[in-house]
Amino acid sequence: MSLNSLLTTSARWSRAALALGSLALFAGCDLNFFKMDGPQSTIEVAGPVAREQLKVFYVTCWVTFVIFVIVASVLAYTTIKFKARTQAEEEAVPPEQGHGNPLIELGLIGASVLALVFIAVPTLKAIWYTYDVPEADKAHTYTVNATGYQWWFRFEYPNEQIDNVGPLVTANELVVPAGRPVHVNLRTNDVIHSFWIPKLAGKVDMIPNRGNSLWFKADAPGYFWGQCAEYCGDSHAVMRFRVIALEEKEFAAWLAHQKTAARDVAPAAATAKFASLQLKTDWKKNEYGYTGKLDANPLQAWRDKQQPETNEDPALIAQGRAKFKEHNCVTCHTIRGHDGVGTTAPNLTHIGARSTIAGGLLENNADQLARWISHPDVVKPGNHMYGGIGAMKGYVDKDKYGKVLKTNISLKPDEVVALVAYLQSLK
Amino acid sequence: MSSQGATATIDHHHDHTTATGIPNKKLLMWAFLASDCMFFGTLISTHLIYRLHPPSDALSPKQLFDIPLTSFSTFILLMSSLMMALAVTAAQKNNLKSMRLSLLATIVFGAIFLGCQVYEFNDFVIEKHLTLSNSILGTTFFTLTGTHGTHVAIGVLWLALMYVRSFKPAGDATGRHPWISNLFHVAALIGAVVCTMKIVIELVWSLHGFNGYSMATYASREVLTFVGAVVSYGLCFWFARPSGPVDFSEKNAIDVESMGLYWHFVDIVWIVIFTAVYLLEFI
Amino acid sequence: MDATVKSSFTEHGAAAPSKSFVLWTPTAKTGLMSWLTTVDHKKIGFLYGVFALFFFLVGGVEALLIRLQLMVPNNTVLTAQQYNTMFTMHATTMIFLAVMPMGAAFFNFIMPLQIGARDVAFPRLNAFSLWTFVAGAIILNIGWFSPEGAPNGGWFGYAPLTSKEFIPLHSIDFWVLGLQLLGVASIAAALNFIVTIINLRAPGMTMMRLPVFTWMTLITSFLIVLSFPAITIALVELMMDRTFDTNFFEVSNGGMPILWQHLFWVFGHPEVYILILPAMGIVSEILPTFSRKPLFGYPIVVFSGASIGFLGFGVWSHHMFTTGMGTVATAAFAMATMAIAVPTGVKIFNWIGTLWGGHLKMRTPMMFALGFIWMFMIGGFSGVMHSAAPADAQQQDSYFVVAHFHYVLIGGSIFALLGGIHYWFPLMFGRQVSDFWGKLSFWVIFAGFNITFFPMHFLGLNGMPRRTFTYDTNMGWNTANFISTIGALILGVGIAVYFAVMVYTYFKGKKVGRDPWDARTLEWSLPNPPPEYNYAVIPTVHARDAFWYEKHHQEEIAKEKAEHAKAEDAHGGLHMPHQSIMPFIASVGVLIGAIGASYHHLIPALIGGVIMFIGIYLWSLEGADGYHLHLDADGKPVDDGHGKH
Amino acid sequence: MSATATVASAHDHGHEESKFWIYVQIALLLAVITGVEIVGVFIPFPKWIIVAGLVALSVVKFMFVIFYFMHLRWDKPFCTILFFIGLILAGGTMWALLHLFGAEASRPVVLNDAPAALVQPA
Ligand code: HEA
Ligand code: HEA
Ligand code: HEC
Ligand code: CUA
Ligand SMILES: [Cu+2]
Repeated sequence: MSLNSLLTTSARWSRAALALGSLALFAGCDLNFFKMDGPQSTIEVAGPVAREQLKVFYVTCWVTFVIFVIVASVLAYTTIKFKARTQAEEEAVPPEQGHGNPLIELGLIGASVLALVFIAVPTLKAIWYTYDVPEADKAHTYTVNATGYQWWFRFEYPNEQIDNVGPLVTANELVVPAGRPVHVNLRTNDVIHSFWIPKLAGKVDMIPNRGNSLWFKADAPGYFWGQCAEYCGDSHAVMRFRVIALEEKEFAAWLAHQKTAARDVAPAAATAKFASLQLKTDWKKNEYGYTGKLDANPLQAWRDKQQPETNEDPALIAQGRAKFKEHNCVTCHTIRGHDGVGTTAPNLTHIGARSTIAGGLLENNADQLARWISHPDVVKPGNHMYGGIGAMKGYVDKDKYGKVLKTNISLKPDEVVALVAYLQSLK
Repeated sequence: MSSQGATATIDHHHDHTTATGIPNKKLLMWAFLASDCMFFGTLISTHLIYRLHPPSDALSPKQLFDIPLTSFSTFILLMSSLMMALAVTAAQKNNLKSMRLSLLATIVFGAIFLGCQVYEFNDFVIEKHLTLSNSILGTTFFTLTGTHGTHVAIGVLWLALMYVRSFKPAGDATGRHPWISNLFHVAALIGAVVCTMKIVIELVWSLHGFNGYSMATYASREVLTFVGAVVSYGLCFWFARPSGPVDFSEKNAIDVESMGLYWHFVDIVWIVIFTAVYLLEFI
Repeated sequence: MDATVKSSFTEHGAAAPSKSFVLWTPTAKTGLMSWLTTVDHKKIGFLYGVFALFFFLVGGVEALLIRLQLMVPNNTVLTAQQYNTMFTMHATTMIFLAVMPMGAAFFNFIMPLQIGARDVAFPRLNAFSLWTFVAGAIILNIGWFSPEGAPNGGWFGYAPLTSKEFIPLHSIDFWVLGLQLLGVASIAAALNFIVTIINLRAPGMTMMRLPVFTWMTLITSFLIVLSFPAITIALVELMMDRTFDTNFFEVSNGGMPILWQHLFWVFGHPEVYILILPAMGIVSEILPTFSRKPLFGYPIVVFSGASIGFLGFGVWSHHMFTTGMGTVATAAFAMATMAIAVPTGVKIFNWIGTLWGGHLKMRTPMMFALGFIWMFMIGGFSGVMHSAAPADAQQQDSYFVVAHFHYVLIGGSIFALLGGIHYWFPLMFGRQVSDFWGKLSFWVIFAGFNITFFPMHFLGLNGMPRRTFTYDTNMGWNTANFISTIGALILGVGIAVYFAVMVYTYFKGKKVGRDPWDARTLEWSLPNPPPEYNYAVIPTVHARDAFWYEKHHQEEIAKEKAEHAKAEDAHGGLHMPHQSIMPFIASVGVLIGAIGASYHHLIPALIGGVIMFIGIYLWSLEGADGYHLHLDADGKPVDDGHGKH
Repeated sequence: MSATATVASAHDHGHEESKFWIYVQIALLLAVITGVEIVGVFIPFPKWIIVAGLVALSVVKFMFVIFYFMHLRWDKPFCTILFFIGLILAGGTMWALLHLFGAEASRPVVLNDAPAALVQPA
């Protein structure tokens, strides 16, 4: 049995070594493991709702941590103290066959209940606080409607009516006023989705036949990552969105611009200059869709997007617009003021002014746009731009098992270029 | 309990030596019924939830339900419970004749209940255009009452098997079972019950003037059923002819009793359904 | 100590087609038929165990594929569809085909021995449960071999994603029918255990003397019996929607998909206690044995087990904190959930109380039991963090949840089950696992497990959603995911070592005699492996730790046994139930019927139903027959008369 | 085993003779209660009274069947306990489900213009 005891002692040491070793390993990597400061951090929050939720989390964390330290110390002490170390100890006369002690039990039950009260009180307070905008703030709450689709989000601004059209509709990027409570009505068009902006508020689900809502407030202008948080089919993982909080004035300006129809670039008389854009085509599956620029300062990147591109090619853009009609894009998409009546897909009226496309999966630039429209199926498995929606289902040929055999969106490389130029011009 | 008083020939591997004194089969059945409470509890909940929150274009069940008919079938089911209870007592007293009669009565009442349900479903689907798939009401109503009906049907089958079981000849030293003739007996019994049900239903149907039936067309259409009825009744009587001693006694009472528990439970589920699904719609 | 019965006479003179009980040696292959027809709870338990371990490895391989895909950002090991299938099947397999049947294996094998019974109350029903479980497992996995694909709706299959509109393939039907069969099997088995524990206790084995493992078996069985009907109904509704176009979850006709969530979790939360209570029972056996002390506060441990079970029915909506239930309902479920921490804590405290003052023998089972306490405690604490609904709004459907439930499921259930295998291995097979290799596998598993799942807490708080087949490199999740995958590989090595050692020991391990651990409960009074009839003489129980008492009152017990033996022989010997193929046939019918139903074909479904009916009918005709066994001085059966009555 | 062994019924509770009449009386009672229920729903009382009355009457019927027809009254109390565990849990679950769906926050969206609810859960 000496081998045995060797093992147990060595086990203890090796555990320590392992812990140290893994620390060293982290030192080699970036230390974000513990920092939890990613763009979807629930720890570095940026609004009162998320902050309240974080506070509750810290309470639970501390209470359970203290209990853990106490219970674990007793357990560790017991294990070490009463361990039989030798054969003789193991085979000694058995200890007293005691059966328990009701007083200790009652005391511990009482202590546990008390600990739970510490958690329960802030929990209850926060349940009511996070449920709805506080009375005092209600008056200047801003309301938007969000609808989940497989696998993108549609945003509607019920207060911003456009003449003869209805409310302003955008997709995948929710622009809101900073410093003001925002009330979001959550609906879904198909299956269950969940609306989650970690830095601003915990998630609430979008459930068919159910009128959910949530509220949040951004402390200051900023750019926030959002994510669908309920499994909703093939591309659930890449059903993302962005929230951009703007100062009141900038927000108003943004609204005003969004309400205008799609931008026209004066068509030049020039003939087609296909392929004047140099586009990357050798994308790997799941390849990262961002450049460092957006990561560095996303809000600035977003603001830059509001400006027209330099070196626009009006002829190419006109070509693109024609292709957009020709390739049936119009049946699903709307470009208000240009063409298209579709409501089953993101509204593209101001697509050029968004920082991301395809549900926040890719950065909105020429390369990624081309990547998306030439191979939506690879970028977002199963997605309905490729596979067809509702009445458009017949638009693709599928086999019995749902595999797409042939799709109607098969664009030639030069057509892709034109479409990209056109979409980019839609600021 | 006790096996002391017994001689060496006692079959002590039956259930009378349990730690609680409750026979195993009875305990099994009660535990199963506890489980079935959850089963019907959630199913009834589903129906009630959708009745409490119907879509705006929902049908009103008031126009569908035929309270006299349902009251009648409720009454029938209650009476079947009475018969079942009597059958159990008879079995415990080893009163074979009385037990068989009570079982038969239970079967018949169960069958009438099922007949009413078939009639009701037919009526809803054909006359009132409520189907399983055309509305949430149809969905939950048919699923709930259909599931209950399935329970009743299983009960009737079980009763029939038990009835036939009570004819098993005694003293078969080879241990062989007359299972083929048993099956025929069961089939004859079921056939008799189904034919009778069909005749009665169609009779009511034609009297009601549904589908423009007249008595004449009724009779001509039901010839086959009549023949079937005669044959199966004949077979039933033949199988039930008096013969030698049988291998069925009060030691089998526990089987009858646990079957009875099941049957009564199906009955009380109907008590709940009758109130919650039917009557509450009318206030 | 061997109390045996002298065969004096038999009134049924029939010759005996005597077959010795040869389950445990490699020559045990008395043919396939002996397995298909067995009604012996030990053989059935063994089969449950074999199937469960097989599926544990399958589920583990699926988990490793998941981890490989997530090792680095933007990875392409699996496609999205494959990944989604993988986590659905990983969870379904682990929960329904690994942990639950592993529990059932112990229930079957150990529980009747612990209460001094010769078998379960309904041996053929027991066989039916086993084979129906196998049928369910087959249907769940059939999709791998079909172009329809394996199920991919997530393990809780939320409507309406699982409706025909969104997943038209039959993969979901396999899932529905598979779970349905597993439910039938589980309920049948649980009813059997309830009756067995209540009714087949040996004389003197009062309820408050039952070993804690048996108590937890009883409570788990109640949970199964009472919670499975909810999912049965939910699955029926989904099946109706898919097969007959009904509207339970069809929004356009007023269906409410949220109903599915309620029905699922009404089942689902009790289900997680179904997974943990057997584990707690096992730990409550191991700790006293290796501390050489009785369990501290036995009545309170039992009672808290029961209250966990009971409270477990009132907390289901804590899985739905983000579904917008409104303030009052959310608060109520949050409070109820927190309340469960109290009885669970009581158990932890009592386990520590058991250790306190003991002579702790640090053998492999004890290591797993101690590891269980540590890991389960951590998992429980993250559970409590979830129960604070506002905090959960951030954690729900993030890797924080994944961390929580793997801590309770692996650190809890799996650790205890692996420990239980070590603990009862000598009893089951008469051989003992080498302590060195046992501990080695424990430490590798322990380390690998923590390396895999501890970082997931950070991932979750850092916003990583679960069920995502890919993630971007800029999210700050790379390091933790990488570490986690390395951990999973270590864990895999640990498990591989564990099983290699088990297999080795089964064939070549050190042989040990009766009661190698100096244990306390009745099953250890049997020779190992236990004979077919378990107890030559039904024991009489005088105290809570019945065998410990026996060991310390040997003379008195020996006298008592001799008397009982005589009485029993006078009654015609030991009664044994006949084997039967009917349960197997009925299950085959169920399998055929369910496959037909999952393809929405009526005819095969009906054929299956008819086969099932025939099986059950013939089974009922067989009656509760059996034969009698007489033992010689060594406890060997000398002559089994065919005692038909 | 032998059909002649009629002595010593295991169920001899001394109620044998009277049971037949007990059963018949209960069956009559159940029928009467059912009749009262059927008539009751058409009486123009306030809704809650009728609902309460119906529930009470059904419970009475339920109890009569389980305690007499199903023998609980004469059996070991454990059977009663066993069944009531299921019954109470099922009742509690039903109650909770109906409330959860009745809560303001849980109304389905298409329901806003729906007719008044059929029964108010308590
Ligand atoms: C073995 C299985 C098991 C067990 C035992 C538990 C135990 C607990 N679980 Fe867990 N849980 C799961 C398996 C399990 N869970 C699974 C599989 C899921 C995810 C399902 C899915 O979505 O896929 C889940 C999800 C889950 C959620 C939903 C999370 C979400 O999706 O948002 C919640 C929320 O409340 C929760 C809570 C709890 C609590 C409070 C306990 C308690 O029982 C824990 C009690 C234990 C302790 C607290 C530790 C010991 C106690 C003490 C030392 C006493 C003192 C302590 C205090 C006073 C705090 N669990
Ligand atoms: C008891 C239940 C249980 C168990 C034991 C496990 C075990 C493991 N789980 Fe599991 N898991 C769940 C229950 C369980 N899980 C559930 C319920 C979900 C939620 C699913 C959902 O969202 O629907 C989930 C989800 C889940 C995820 C999240 C997926 C996602 O949300 O995207 C991950 C990711 O890391 C994971 C990992 C693991 C790992 C690494 C193990 C490891 O412990 C596995 C260890 C085992 C091995 C490594 C096997 C080793 C075998 C060999 C080496 C031998 C090979 C031999 C042959 C082939 C013969 N699991
Ligand atoms: C069958 C309907 C359909 C057709 C036809 C279609 N799309 Fe789409 N499109 C979609 C859907 C659905 C999405 C959202 C996909 C997602 O993110 O999951 C989408 C997304 C997009 C986006 C990204 C929008 C955003 O806000 O992120 C662009 C750009 C786009 N489509 C361009 C086109 C072009 C160009 C064509 C024609 C060549 C086209 N679409 C044809 C359905 C369609
Ligand atoms: Cu939408 Cu996940
Ligand atoms: Cu839970």
